[in-house]
Amino acid sequence: MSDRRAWLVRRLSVGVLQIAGVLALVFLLTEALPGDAAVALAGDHPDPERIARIRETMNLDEPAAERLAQWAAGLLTGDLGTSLVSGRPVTGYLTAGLGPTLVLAALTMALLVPVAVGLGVLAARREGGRTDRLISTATLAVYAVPEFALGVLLVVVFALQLGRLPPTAVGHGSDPLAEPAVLVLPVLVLLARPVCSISRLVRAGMIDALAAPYSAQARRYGVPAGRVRWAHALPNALAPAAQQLARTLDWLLGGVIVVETLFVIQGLGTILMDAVAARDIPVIQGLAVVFGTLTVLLNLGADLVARHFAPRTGAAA
Amino acid sequence: MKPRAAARRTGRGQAVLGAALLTVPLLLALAGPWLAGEPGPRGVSFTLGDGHWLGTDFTGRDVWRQVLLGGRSVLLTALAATVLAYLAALPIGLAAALTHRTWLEEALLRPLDVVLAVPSLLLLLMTAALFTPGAAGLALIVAAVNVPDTVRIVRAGATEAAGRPAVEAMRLQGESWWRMAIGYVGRSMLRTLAADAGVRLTGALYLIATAAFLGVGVAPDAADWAVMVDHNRTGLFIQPWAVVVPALLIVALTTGTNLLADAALSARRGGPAAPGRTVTS
Amino acid sequence: GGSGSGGSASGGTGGSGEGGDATPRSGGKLRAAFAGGGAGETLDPHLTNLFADAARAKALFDKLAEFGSDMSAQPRLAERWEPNDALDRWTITLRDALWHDGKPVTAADVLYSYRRIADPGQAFRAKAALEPIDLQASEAPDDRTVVFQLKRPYADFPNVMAAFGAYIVQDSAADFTEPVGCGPFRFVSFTPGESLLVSRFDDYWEGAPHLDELEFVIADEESARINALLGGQVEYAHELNPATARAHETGGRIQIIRLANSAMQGFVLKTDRAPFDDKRVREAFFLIADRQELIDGALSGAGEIGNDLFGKGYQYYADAIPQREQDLDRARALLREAGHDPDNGTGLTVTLDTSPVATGFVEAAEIFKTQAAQAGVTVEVKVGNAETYWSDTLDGGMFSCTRSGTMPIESHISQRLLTDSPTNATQWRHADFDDLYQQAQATRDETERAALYERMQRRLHAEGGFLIWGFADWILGAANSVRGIAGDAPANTLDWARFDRVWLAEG
Amino acid sequence: MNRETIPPAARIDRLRVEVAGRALVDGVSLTALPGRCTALIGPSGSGKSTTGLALLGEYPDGAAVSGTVRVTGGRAAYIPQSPAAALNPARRAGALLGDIARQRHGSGPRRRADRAAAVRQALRAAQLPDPELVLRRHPHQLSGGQQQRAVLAQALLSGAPVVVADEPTTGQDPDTKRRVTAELRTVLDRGIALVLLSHDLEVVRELADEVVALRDGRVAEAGPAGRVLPAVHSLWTAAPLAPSPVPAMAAPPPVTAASAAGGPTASGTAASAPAGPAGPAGPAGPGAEPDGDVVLEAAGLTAWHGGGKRRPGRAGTVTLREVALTVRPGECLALIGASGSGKTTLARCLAGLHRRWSGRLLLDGQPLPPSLRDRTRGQLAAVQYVFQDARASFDEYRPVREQVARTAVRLRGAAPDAALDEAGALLTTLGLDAATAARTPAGLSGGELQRAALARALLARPRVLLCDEITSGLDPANRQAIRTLLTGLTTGTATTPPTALVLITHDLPLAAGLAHRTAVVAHGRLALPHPTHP
Ligand SMILES: Nc1ncnc2c1ncn2[C@@H]1O[C@H](COP(=O)(O)OP(=O)(O)OP(=O)(O)O)[C@@H](O)[C@H]1O
Ligand SMILES: Nc1ncnc2c1ncn2[C@@H]1O[C@H](COP(=O)(O)OP(=O)(O)OP(=O)(O)O)[C@@H](O)[C@H]1O
Ligand SMILES: [Mg+2]
Ligand SMILES: [Mg+2]
Repeated sequence: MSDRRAWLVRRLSVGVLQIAGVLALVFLLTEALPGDAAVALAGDHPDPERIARIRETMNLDEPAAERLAQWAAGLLTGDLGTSLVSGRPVTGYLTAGLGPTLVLAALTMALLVPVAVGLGVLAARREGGRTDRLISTATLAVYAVPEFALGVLLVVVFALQLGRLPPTAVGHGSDPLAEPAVLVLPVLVLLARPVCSISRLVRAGMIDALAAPYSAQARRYGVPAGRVRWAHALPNALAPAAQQLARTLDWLLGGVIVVETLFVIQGLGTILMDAVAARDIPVIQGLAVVFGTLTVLLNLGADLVARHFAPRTGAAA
Repeated sequence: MKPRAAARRTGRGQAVLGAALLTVPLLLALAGPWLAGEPGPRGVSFTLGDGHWLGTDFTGRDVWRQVLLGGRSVLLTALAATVLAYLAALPIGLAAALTHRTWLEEALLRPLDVVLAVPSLLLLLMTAALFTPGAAGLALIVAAVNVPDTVRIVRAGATEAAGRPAVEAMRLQGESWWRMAIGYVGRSMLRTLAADAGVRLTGALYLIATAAFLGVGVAPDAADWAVMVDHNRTGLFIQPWAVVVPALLIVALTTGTNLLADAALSARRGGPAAPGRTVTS
Repeated sequence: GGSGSGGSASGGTGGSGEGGDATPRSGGKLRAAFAGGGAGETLDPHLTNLFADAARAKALFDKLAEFGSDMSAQPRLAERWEPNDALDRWTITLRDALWHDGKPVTAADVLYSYRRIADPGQAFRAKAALEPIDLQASEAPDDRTVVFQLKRPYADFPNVMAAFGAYIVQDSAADFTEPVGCGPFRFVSFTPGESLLVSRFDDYWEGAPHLDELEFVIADEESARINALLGGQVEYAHELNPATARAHETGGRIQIIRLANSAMQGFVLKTDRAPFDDKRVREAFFLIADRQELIDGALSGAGEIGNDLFGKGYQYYADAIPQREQDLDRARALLREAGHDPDNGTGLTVTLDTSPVATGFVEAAEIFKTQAAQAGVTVEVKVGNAETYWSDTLDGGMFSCTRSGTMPIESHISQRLLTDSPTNATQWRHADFDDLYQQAQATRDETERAALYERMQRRLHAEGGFLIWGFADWILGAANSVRGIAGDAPANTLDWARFDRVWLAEG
Repeated sequence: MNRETIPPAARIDRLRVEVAGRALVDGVSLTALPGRCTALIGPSGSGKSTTGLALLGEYPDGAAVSGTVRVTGGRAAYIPQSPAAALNPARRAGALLGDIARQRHGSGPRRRADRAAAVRQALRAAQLPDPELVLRRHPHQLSGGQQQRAVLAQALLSGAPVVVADEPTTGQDPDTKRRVTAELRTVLDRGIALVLLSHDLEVVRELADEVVALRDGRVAEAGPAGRVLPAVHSLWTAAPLAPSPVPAMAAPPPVTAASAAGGPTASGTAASAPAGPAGPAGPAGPGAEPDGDVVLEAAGLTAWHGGGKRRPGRAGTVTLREVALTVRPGECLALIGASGSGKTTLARCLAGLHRRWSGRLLLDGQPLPPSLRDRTRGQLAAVQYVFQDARASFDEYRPVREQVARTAVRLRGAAPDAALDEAGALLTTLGLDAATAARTPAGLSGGELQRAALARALLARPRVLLCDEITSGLDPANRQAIRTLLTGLTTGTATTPPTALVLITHDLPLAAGLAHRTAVVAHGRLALPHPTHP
């Protein structure tokens, strides 16, 4: 539909503005953070003279606006600048962190969608029934357990007691695929919370959709219960879950700091944390470019799903 | 008739389970501060025994006393944050779903998307650096962090209902925006909202704990279940109670709330009456 | 005399686990987990900042001297040193050592390294320590001799050579992506923030290490390090929590090694501003602290109490000064004298800055708060930003948590307690105290110097700005097969992280 | 006939469905025989749908049921009264058809062609001549009549031994209705038992073998069609069953003159497409033409679905082309035309409910904002639309009376209590007692909701009332009552000025009885014949 194409074009062009907005916001935030790279580098030896000298070597004595302008000019030519701390190019940081992050995100998503939707649909099948109560209670309980506690629990049971899985990805942190077993526990921890939030949303939507007359009509015609659920009710229940899914993917791609540190995986989250701690503005800005782009695209995707499953929106008064 | 009754019975089961789960943390949170009494002498951190029947925490305080003290702030701040997030997100999301003006929709949603793209850690650090908010301020911040997400969910859930003929009919009646948006569109996605709010409550709890650790809002030594879980984690292996008890209370609290909400919703089942099915014999 | 000789300090004393019984076995690979600096890490030894940096630098490089377990300088690449009578010109004789590429270590390398560190265009951490050296006037009469000309007499000059980060690199080396060092291990590969692999350097001047290979892996989270150790992914884990140590000490799965006396823990009282410009208030605060409770609560018992003096057990430590005990009555009396009486509404309220920047800080602050309350003092705990905490509390605030790694008492004084010290957090500026220090540095006789140090420390104990309540253990974990880990070397001293002395037992 | 020998396909015996102490049906029995049609007739709200649903084993929420329902051979196919609700809004209209075909023709990929052929066949049988169009569209992209036939296609495809058809011919133009009836005839010929729930005595007469006439949930009359129908017919047409339908706001009809038609359409091509339905195209309305100024005038009205906002573009489907029309106070303009020809679209454009159209719209000579969002309260009140699908236009969570009353509160500034009273009174006039109106829409029958929807629009005291198939679900008596009411509206009273009426209907007698002018909508064009003076 040209309608949709116009919509897409508009959203994408707004998206460019949004990324610019993200960059400006992130720059303001990091500038507003107390201290700068020099102070952070000086650490527990805050000799003012040395800090001043570091500031000079990093060009931090130039006005912030000027630095941003320089950086933005570089960005237009595809140059993301160099790290204040190590002097290495920012692109190197991003590509290094993106690998493990993508692996984790892809694996998690591959499991998350079927598991979360499956549980949600299963729970909605008989609202208030035993399965529903079991799934609801279990997912809610798991959701309320903090990530680190779950991680520690899984490590203790599967790695340290049973000895089945490696407890961390130490030494494989930047290339976890070299030893896929190290990914099992991190992915499990990553799955725990999104499975709950998404399956709850799917369940909520499914209960309403299964109670709707169109589901009743499908049942009347002897369409198998499974098909009624998956093909007839589910499409009506997906829009909020798709939003949540986009958020989850956003979160996964933005780096999942707890899991990365717990299992020693060098993803974008670790890079961001380190960069923030070191006030390494070029690296933070480089990450902001990545996050901004991802978020814009993911939101677009989720909104496409919402539009797709609520086709009447375009027509109603 | 029969299946309805059965559904109602199981719904009641859910309610009972939810209420049971909720009672303990609720009682502790409400009555705890009165039962806590004066602090005793400090012990060695992460030890058991010596008059501390749940052991000591990371600074050698009695865990039981901390548990008694730590429910109220959890309940109030997290609940307030969730409610606030919804108070802001619901009108925005519904307005975006109900409007026809592209510019309005974009103006409402796109800036929020920008906020979404900024890692929340950065946002939190930032607020930690710029403000020294109290509990109320913290609730505001946590709510603010949750608004963009919630808006998107609300809008996604509302889009379909906003296009129904029933809404058209209300417009034709000159019906007020609030009645249309909250009274009808919001009402028809109640279940989705409840599901989202339920998990958001838990998220808010831990966000508050993280914030406390970064020095925002709750004092780092304050008794707060979520803060306890976060701070006592180093002692998980020698003194698990300092983590396990508050964590279980949080689990009970959030699970109970959600189950009760589920039960309440299934009791007054919304939507067009789906004909109950009986077996044709 | 200030001349040191021989490498007697080398070799683990305490030893690890059941170590000591067997003769060292050669071979094997040891993986050691440290907290690291993320993707920004480099192998430039002059940029050494974290423990991981120091351990890696130590494996690849050497300094002229290194601190022994009592913080006295021990000769390393410098075989000998000899001052002139005025103590302002030191002649260093280099050891016969080789770089990993086979070239000998020369005086030119030493001068290059120090000049690189002192480069005004750079900001290397050891620069401040090298400040006493007049590098223009220093020279290399021959390949094995360096003569350092100092700007003023400096009896404890060897401390400078042992300074943190004062490593010797090859002449004109500037790129450290594949560093050539002269340490016990040679570079193999490096992924910043993840791992450094090094292998045995057979021609190491002190004898080849036992291990074939050594890998430093980075795991920032303490639980990740202990889990990796328990799971057999690493054989050595640096920096464990006291709670973790207690959990595994008796289990027998791993060995727990406590490096006592590794980190000073205390509070900074700014002596130049109210209320701490009144020494009665300072003393009252010293008396408020229940040190054992602080150790138990903030350090989970892993440490020993302090006596408001830095460097317990180090060379020149004034252990004749009696241990201070909590005395709330006296504290209250002193406060009343100073005009702070809670009973008439003039109770004292102070803000205590703390931050999650170091373990135990937030806890210590909170514990002190309750202790102070017993003496009628209201302490408001303010949690600050971790990244800027040190710089914020250097001049700002009045009362803050502090800690310090190991360094000689001399360095502690020169860096923190002199009028022109770069990091004088207590704002302790007294000309007579400065004089005492200068006098000590001009004193050649060691006992005389010790007496001067004791005078300084008595003064600090009585009215200084450091409330030093304890010294924390540094806790290591190692697999049971690892032998040769020194058990009595505080962090950052010579025998700490000496992987050339470590070997893997069979089984 | 040999009804003793054939085993019944479905049978209801002394069914009683009671909700909250009120019996919706009480003691209803019926038998459906293979190849025979059993018709359930009765006034709106008499319990037809309740009985029909019982055959599917479905009852209202919280109903207490006694009696027996037996359906041999498994399931019954069901054509619901409100087809829109039975179509999945998120799926294309073909979604369920595919699944039903799968039941019958197997699910393997090799049977795909079979299934597709069966689906097309069913759609054609349901008088949807362009199956591809329907399959690719979402339900909201179909007109009311098309939706109805899409649901009919489901039943035709299922091959169930029993078909329960609840008003299968509502919303169809006479021509289509005839063909649908014929199709149902062939269904019967295939030996399928048909339970027909209908107001349309024509269809009933055509198909029914047995007739069960319900009244207030009880069987009023039952037996062979030949015996029951004549009696019922006379009863229905003679005396209205509902209470005297004189709305509080409308006075008895003094007839005014009908006006001349609005100017010819701009393009002039309108007249070239009078492919309207068979039957009387626009007999003159009763009485003389109304005079006075034009209240509502539309010109050059082109409407499309999808596509651009200002222009249909390539992607848009144009449904109305260059339509021009005028209405004057007291005038009744009937719009007739084949199902899917664009009648609803036209009315929605006028009401400000349709988004994509271009052209000119004037109210009292003043431009009227195209979207109702931009209209003032006065403008909203002036032009009111009664939805074709009454059920979908109600908020399912609030009592009907409350919803109806809101019109008076919002558009006329009435006090809430007064508005409730007014709504109650009007609803009573329309045959909905207080107890009925106090229920949520789920507790009302199709015809009851249709009347409530009319009441909702009437409370605005509109100057132009757009009625979209408002009698399709009503029995003759109720239809008559509404007719009287509408006539009263067009004439006005001392206090209320005459209302202009745009009546969209397939009920040609109704159009003939009410309209001053009748226009035919065909392929998106409006053929506006000159009024014929009696
Ligand atoms: N959103 C849409 N997209 C494309 N086509 C549409 C859409 N909505 C309606 N149509 C088509 O526009 C035409 C006119 O529809 P409309 O509802 O106005 O018909 P109608 O005359 O009211 O028919 P009926 O008598 O069946 O109610 C139909 O052919 C329908 O299929
Ligand atoms: N859930 C319910 N609770 C109470 N009354 C109900 C409920 N559902 C339907 N009714 C009432 O039962 C009566 C019969 O409804 P039903 O839908 O069977 O009528 P119908 O004969 O199909 O009428 P129509 O021709 O208008 O469709 C109506 O008066 C209606 O108001
Ligand atoms: Mg009906
Ligand atoms: Mg229509």
